[in-house]
Amino acid sequence: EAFLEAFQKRIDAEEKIEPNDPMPGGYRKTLVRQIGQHAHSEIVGMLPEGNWITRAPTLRRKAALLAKVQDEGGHGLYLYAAAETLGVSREQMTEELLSGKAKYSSIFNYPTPSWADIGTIGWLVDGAAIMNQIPLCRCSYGPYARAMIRVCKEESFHQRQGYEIVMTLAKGSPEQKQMAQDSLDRWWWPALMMFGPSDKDSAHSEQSMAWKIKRFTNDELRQQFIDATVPQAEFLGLKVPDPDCRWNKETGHYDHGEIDWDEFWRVVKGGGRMNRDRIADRKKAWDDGAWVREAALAHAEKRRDRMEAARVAAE
Amino acid sequence: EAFLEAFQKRIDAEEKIEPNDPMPGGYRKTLVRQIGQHAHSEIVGMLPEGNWITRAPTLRRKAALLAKVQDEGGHGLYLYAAAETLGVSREQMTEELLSGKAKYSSIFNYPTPSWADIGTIGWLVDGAAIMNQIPLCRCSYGPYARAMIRVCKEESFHQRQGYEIVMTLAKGSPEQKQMAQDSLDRWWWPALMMFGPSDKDSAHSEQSMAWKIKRFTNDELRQQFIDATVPQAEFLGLKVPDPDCRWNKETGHYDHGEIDWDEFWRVVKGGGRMNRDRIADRKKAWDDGAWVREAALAHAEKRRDRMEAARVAAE
Amino acid sequence: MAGHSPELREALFELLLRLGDDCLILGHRVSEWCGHAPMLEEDLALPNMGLDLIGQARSLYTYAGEVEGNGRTEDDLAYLRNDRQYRNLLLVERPNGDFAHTMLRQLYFAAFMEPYWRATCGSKDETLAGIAGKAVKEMAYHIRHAGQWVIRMGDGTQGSARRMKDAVEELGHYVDEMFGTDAVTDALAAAGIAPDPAALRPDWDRTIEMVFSEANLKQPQIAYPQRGGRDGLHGEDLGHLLAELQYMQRTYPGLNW
Amino acid sequence: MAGHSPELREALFELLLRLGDDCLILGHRVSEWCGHAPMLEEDLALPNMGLDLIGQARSLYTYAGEVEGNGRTEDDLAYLRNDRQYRNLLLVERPNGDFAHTMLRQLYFAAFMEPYWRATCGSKDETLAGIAGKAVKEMAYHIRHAGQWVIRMGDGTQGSARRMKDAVEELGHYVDEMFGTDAVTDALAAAGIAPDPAALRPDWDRTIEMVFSEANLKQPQIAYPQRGGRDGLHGEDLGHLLAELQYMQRTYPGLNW
Repeated sequence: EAFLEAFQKRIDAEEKIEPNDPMPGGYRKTLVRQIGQHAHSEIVGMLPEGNWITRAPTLRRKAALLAKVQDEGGHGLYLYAAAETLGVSREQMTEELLSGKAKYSSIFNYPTPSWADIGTIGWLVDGAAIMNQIPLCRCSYGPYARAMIRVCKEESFHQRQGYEIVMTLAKGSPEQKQMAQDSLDRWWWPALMMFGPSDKDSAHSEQSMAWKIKRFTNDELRQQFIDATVPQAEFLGLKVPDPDCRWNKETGHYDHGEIDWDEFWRVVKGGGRMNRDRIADRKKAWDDGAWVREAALAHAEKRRDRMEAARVAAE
Repeated sequence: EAFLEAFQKRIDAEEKIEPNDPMPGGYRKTLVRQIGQHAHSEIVGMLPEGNWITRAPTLRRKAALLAKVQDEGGHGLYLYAAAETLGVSREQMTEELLSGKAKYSSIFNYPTPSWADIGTIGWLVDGAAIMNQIPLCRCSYGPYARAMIRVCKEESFHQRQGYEIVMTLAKGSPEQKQMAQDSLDRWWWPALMMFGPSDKDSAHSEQSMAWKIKRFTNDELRQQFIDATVPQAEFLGLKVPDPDCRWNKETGHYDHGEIDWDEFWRVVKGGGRMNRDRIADRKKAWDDGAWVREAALAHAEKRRDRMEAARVAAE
Repeated sequence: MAGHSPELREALFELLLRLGDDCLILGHRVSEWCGHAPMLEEDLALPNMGLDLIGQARSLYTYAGEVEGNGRTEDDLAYLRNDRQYRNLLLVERPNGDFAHTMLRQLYFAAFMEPYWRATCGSKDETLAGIAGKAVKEMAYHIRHAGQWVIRMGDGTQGSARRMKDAVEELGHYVDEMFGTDAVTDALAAAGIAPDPAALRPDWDRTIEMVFSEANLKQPQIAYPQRGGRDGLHGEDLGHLLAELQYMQRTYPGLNW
Repeated sequence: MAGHSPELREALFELLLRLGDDCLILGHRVSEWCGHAPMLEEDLALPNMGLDLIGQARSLYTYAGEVEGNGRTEDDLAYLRNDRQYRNLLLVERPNGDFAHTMLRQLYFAAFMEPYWRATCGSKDETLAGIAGKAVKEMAYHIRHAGQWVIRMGDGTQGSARRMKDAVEELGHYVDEMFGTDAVTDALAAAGIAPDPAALRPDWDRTIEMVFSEANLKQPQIAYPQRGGRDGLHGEDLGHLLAELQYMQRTYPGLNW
């Protein structure tokens, strides 16, 4: 009781909670779940974009895409490290991902059939991720907040790069423009779903807000994203696939149509286009790599033994 | 002694030797080696052409190539069956192929980097094979001779088809013509080597001639091939890559330049461009397929047991 | 085709593309096994099935080109459309996986197409009826051949049974799409040109049930069946397949081969 | 490049293509691992090496285009040449195989290119010297990274040691080609523009020996080393790689991306 109150006071005073600080079980659990999910999203997120590395249309784009996918791996690494400060190992988290117990962002369960998707993912998906993540830079848990600062900086670079790809297509040949529009049509709604269920249906929101793990509601962030993105689409000469999307002078925001929450839950529950392929890919990488990880361990042990033997001999 | 003489008499009388007839050990051994080698050549020969099935430039060509590669598998099947009449199983022969103990035609150790190679293989490689095989239709060993009749019929169809592909290229755009010439440049000499070493260096020839397993010498067949093929190249407007190749009025044949026998032996001994890849491919197919073959056997046994049980129950 | 209304012609063109794409993509997948099959008999059987399918694709595309009336050939339709324009079922574009996956995919498709073509033999469109007459026999062979393998592997060793079960689990997600209906199938069914796919489900179930009962397999419950191929919404594998399939025509456009 | 004779320019153009193709193809191969590496650290390290190589390829192609003087860009050179026009070493086009193959291939190439670039830092061609100055540090990192892995796997478990040995056996066939010389390398060596590849063998042997002694590996005797890449005579894998690499440019020629 008293502990919870004192903890909440620290939070309210915007003090950072650090790994060795006492914290309520629920706080730790929420963070582990959220950071793990976030880390997994970075890792699984390498796959849809990785799909185009071997087919990127120019060397410049190929290099940029490779660098981007590498950055995502890097984000995964910081985030796993942040989760490890809460006492959960990377192996454990990986197994939870592969068994389907841990989730990752559903957006990565959509396929990337066209090059334009590489632009759209940068523009919309990284754009939405940034909206979600900027407040996390002030998250009450120190290691997470610090990881997010670094992540956000890179994500906004990716977002601009993605937008630039889409712009090149939108200003290109008719078939390129068509590619860009088709891609926007496919990704728009899934991007809006990235902010999670409507506030009225969101399970974890309230407590997370109190703990300052979260600072805005799902619907607030979604609205921010729409307000920022619709003018960008207009500037490109592309149409957001929502007939109800229009500027509302009274609210000072863009209205939007109803989100298909059945689709959202279907994908969350494993019924999306690529859920099984994504996990199968990660599982194959993990299983095929087992002998490599074992070899590295075995070698490290041999080295340690040899150094130990040398030390003993020297004494 | 007497047996060998009687056997030779049958051979000289052009009688066919059949599976259950007595035959000298050397005769059997020579045939097993030759038929096995021939069967393996058909099987390995599926790979260089198979390389273009997924990339054939039209649906008509794709279908024809698929049919051709299938025919080659079929030839392999007849030939393994002919070898089995001599008491050697397909498994045994396959293992000899995969271990490198048994040989196959060295021509298949050259790669097929271009679509034109599909035409050239039909034209030159099947053309050379036919030259080699037509006399085998009269081979003294009945099952082999009968297999060869069927094989030869299909091979000449393939040869015409290959020639037609090369003709289409030779009459096509400059880059297509260039593709055809480049392919001829790469395959000409290896095709000449298909007839084996010069008569003076050929190890197995004499006895094989006496046993009527062979009816012409390597050099005779090679000359026949050159005489048939050079005019075809000329008709296509392509140049055989041999500056010494010209019509010799006195001999009534085309002269040809020196064959690079070092290259020949290098490839025979495993040093060709594709030797290791070919065997690795076959080995992978064989190893990956082990569980399928085991399942088929296991199922056949279960069925037999069930039928047996049903029979017993009915009695 | 003579006498069809413009709307019906459009629907027929769309149907021919769908069927042609199914045949071409599955034929292509099957042909990838060439020279790599588990035994020599299958190095013959797989290309054989591939040939049947590519032959059907050729007839369907050629007729599609005629129905469309813009002079497109079978090769134009096969080689010059992109991923989003392909109309094939998701089932047929699935990677080969192991031999269990390949044979089950073949069985699933053939068990659908055999009754499909059988019904189409009585089509009011004579050209389509002609294509169906040949194809129905081929599909019956595919059912027999693939069905026998599903039985052998399902009722073979422990390992093969596990692989068969994995294949059933995996490919189950792509079954429902075969029976999907829309304005195109409705119009053609009403006009007596092509069967209503949904009506073929009992036939398909019967075939699969027969095979599965011998193979010790059960059809899984699928919570979220996958669709999208008919609208050009494909998985990520198709693009790579097309990069191979189309490379020559894309690199050297407009030549004779 | 100013001041080079026409013959020297031609040789330099050819050399730049060779080096550019080596970097692009190996970079492409390495990038195929992306998202599929045995551990997250390698999901970072492999793209990192791929990036180094693709960056080098871009500089080399761009300069090649300038030397040629026909206005060809880096993308023209990468995307619009076919298999027979590619000049890369056979080593770099070999399929990834397992992690042992991939790391050994990387070590072999980097152990050649590190002294190559080191020598090139003093090239009379300033542009090339500039490219070398950056690349030499990258290749030193590749040697360290790949070398450590070769040691870990060679001196790891029994299984990993067997895989490392297989890789050594397999890739040994493609080593000699790196040190091959011809009129092009002779002319450029004589002009002080690029090193004589044959002269780098002792350096390479020293690096490999150092790694192999810790990795319990031995260099195999190779009876028939393979060559041909420099003359555009490639194995069958390169064509499939190019079908992917070039698909977009071949399908949509002449557009900006």
